[in-house]
Amino acid sequence: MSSDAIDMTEPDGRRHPPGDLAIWVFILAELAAFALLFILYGVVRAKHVELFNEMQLTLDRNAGALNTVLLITASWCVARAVAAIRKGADGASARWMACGILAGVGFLVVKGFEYSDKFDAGIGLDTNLFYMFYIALTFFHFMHVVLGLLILGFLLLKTLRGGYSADDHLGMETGASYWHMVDLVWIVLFPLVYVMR
Amino acid sequence: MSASFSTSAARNIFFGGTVFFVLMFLALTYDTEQKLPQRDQRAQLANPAVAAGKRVWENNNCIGCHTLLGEGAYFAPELGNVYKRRGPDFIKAWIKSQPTGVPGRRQMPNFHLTDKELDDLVAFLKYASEINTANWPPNVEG
Amino acid sequence: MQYKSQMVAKPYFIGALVLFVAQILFGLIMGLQYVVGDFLFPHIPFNVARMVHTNALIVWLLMGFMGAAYYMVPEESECELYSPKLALIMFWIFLAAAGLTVVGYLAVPYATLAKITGNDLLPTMGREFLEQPTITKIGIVVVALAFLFNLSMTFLKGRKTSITTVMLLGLWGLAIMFLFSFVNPDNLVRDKFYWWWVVHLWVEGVWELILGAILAFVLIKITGVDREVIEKWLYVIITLSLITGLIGTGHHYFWIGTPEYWQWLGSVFSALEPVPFFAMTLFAFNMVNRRRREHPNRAATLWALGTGVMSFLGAGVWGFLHTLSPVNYYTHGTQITAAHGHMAFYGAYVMVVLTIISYAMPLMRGRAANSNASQVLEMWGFWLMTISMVFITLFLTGAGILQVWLQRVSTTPMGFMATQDQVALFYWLREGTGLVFMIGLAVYLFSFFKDGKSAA
Amino acid sequence: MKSPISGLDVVWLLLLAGTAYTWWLGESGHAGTGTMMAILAIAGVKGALVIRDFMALRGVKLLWQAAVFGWLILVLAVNMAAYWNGN
Repeated sequence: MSSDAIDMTEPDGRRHPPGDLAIWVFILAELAAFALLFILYGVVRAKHVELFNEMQLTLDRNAGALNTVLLITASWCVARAVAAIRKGADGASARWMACGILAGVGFLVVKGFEYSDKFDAGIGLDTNLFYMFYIALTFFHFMHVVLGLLILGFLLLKTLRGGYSADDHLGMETGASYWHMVDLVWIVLFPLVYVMR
Repeated sequence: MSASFSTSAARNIFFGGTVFFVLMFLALTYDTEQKLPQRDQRAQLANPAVAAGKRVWENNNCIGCHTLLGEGAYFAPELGNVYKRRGPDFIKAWIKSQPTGVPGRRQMPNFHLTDKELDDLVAFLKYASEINTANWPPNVEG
Repeated sequence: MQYKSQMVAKPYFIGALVLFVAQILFGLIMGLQYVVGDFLFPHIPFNVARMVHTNALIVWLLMGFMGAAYYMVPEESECELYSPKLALIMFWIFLAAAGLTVVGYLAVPYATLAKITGNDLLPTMGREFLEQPTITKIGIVVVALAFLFNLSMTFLKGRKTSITTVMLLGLWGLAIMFLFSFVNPDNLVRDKFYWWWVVHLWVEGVWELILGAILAFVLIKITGVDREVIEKWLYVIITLSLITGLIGTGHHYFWIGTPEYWQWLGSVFSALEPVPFFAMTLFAFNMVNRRRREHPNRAATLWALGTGVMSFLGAGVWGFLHTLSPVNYYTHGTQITAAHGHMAFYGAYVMVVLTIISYAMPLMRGRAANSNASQVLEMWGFWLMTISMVFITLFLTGAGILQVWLQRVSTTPMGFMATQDQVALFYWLREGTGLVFMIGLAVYLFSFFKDGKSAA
Repeated sequence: MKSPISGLDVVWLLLLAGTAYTWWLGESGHAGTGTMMAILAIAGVKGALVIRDFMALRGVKLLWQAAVFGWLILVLAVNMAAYWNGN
C-alpha cells in the first residue's frame, strides 16, 4: 500500500484526527465503556473458565465470523467513500457508502437471527455470567451499529444531494470515524467472546 | 481547541448520544420489569395487609431514621431484614414500648399504632425481608 | 445587568439563602442527636429534623436554579422575560408552600400531616426526599410548569444560545423526572426502582445540565473567553454526564431486588461517572487561565473554580469510592453514603448556586462587584465552609469505614447501635466541623451587608 | 483514482485473512495458551490496521494515537494476563 498511502495520511499541517474533534471525545468515552466491559469479561472469565468455555460452545461461531467479515467490509467501503470524496468523486463516494450501509444492515440481519435463536431458547441477561457478558457486550455493540448506520444513511443522503466535496467533507469524516470505532470494538469482541478458549 | 471542533457537531453528538443512552436505559428497564416477578415476592401483595403495612411505614416516615434495603437515614437500624433478625413479636413489642427514655440515648417516638396497624406493618416487613436482594446485607445485623 | 426583568432573580436568591440557613441549623440539630440521642426529643425527633434538612436543601437549590434561570435567560436571549409578574407570583407561592410544609413537619406528627393532606387518596409521602405532602408535590409541579412556561416563551422569542438550550433542557428534565414522585407502587422493588428515576436522574442526570449551563454562563462573563469555546466544552461535559449517568443509575440497583446484571452494568458505567466531573474541573481552570480580562469579582471566580474541584472530589472521587458492587456490598447504607452525599451536594450544587449568586447579586444591586472588604469576607466564607465540608466528609468516611468493619466485615458482627457507640468520636468531630461550617455561612451572609458600595 | 487497487484494499484483504485464520482456529478446536496468544495477536494486528488506516490515525497527534492504540493494547493485555491467571 505504497502509492495510495498518501490518501490516508493527513495532508500536511493537519495534526488532528479526521473529522470533528467532538466525535473523538465521544469515541474515547465509548471506548472507555467498552474497555471496562472487556476487562471485566477477562477477569470474570478467569474465575469461571469452565463455565465460559462450555457456554462459548453454544454460540454460533460462523455467524460471528460472517459478521466480522461484514463489518470489516463495511468499514473498508466507508474508508473508500471518504477517500473518494477527498478526490471530489462524489458519485463513487456515494456508491461506496451505499455498499458500506448494505454490509452494516447485513450485520444486523445476521445478528438478529442469532439473537432470535438465543431468545427463543430463553436466554437472557440473567441466564449466567457468560450470557450476561455476551448480551451486554453484543447488544450494546448492536445498538452502536444501529446508530452508526443512521449516521451513514445521513452521510449518504447528504452526499447524494452534493453536500460534500473535495474541499468540504469534514462531516463525512466525522461520521466515518464513529463507524470505524464500531468496527474496532467488534474486532476485539469477536475473538474474545466467540473464539478464545 | 482546533477549528475542526464545531459547536454544532458537539451539540448533535450530545443529542444523539443522549437519545441512544436513554433508549439503552429503557431497554434495560423493560428487561428488568420482565425479570422482577422472579425476585420481588409480588405474590405476597395479594395479602392486603402488605400494602396496608407499607402505608403505615410511609405515613410514619420510618425512612427518616431507618434504612430499608439500605436506603434511607443512617440513624437507626436497617429494617429490610428486621423480620429475620428479631421476629414478629419482638417488632410489635418494641414499637409499643417506645420511647425508652434512657437519658442520652437515641429515642424513637411512640406512634400509637393500633393492633391492626402493627400486624400490617409486620406483614410488610416480612414481605420486604423475603425480597431477593442478592444476599445483601452481608450479615443479619444489617 | 442588561435587562430589567432579570431583577426577579433577586427574591429567589434571597429565599434560597434563608432556606440554606434553616438547612444548616437543622443539620446541626441532627448532628448532635447522633451523639446526644435525646436532644430536643420529643419536640423535634430525628426524622423531622432530617426532613427539614434535606427538603430545605432541595427547595433552596431549586430556588437557586430558578433564580439563575431568571437571571440568565433574558440576558442570553437578549430580551425581557416573558412575564416578570408571573415569576414573582410563583416565587411567593413557592416560598409559602415550602414554609407551610416545614411548619407542617414541625407542628404535627407526620402521620397527622399525612392524614390532613389526604395522603390516602394518592399516597406519595414517606419516601426519602419525597416526604412532602401530595398537595405540596402538586404545588411544586404547578410552580415548575409556570416557571418553564415563562422561560420557554422568553427563549422562543429571543436569541437561542447553547447555554439557554442546555439550561432549559435541564429544567424541563427536572420537572418531567419529578413526575415519577407520584409513582408509588405497593411493590417495594418497583417503588424503589422508579424512586431513583427522580433522585438519581436528577442529581446525576438533568441537574448536571443545569450545573454545566450555570458554570458556563458565569465563566463566559468573568473570563471573557469566546462563547464558542465555552459552549463546546459545555456540550462535551454534559454528553459525558448523560452517557455515564443514565445507565450509571444501575449503581442503585444492586441490592433492592432488581436483577443481578445491574451489579455489572451499574459498576461499569458509574465507574466512568467521575470523567465528566474531571472534565468540568479542567474546564473551569482552563477557562480561568485563558481569561481575557480581570473581572473585579474575584469571589465569583473563586466559587466557580471551587465548584470544579469540589464537585470532582465529592461526586467523582467519593462516588467512585463505593460505586463498584463488591465494595458497595459492604458500604451500602452506611456513613460512607452520607459522606459522599454531603460533599457531592455541596461541591456540585450548593457551590454552583453560590457561584451564580456571587456573580449576579452585586450586579442586581447596581455594581460590577462588591468592595474589596466585602469580597474578602465572602472568600473567608468560601474557605470556612469548603474546608469544613472536607472535614465533615473525612470524619463521616472515618465513621463509615469503622462502621463497615465492625458491623459488616467482622466475623463476629456487632449490632447497629453497638457499632454507633463505637464511632461516636467521629460524630463529635463532625458536629464540631459543622459548627465551623455554620460560622462560615454566617461570615458569608455578613459579606452581603459589608459596605459593598465602595466598589471598584 | 489512478490505480484501481488502493492501500485500503490491501488492508481489507489483510483483515479478511486475519478473520479467516481466527475462525479456523476456533473451528478446528484449537485451545490453550499458544492459540490464545495467536488469537489476541491477530486481533491486535487487525485492530491496529483499522486504527491506522481506516480511522486514519497514522500521522496525527501522538496523544490521539496513544489513546486509541493504548486502548487496544490495554484491553488485549489485560485479557492475556487474565487468561494466564485463569487457565
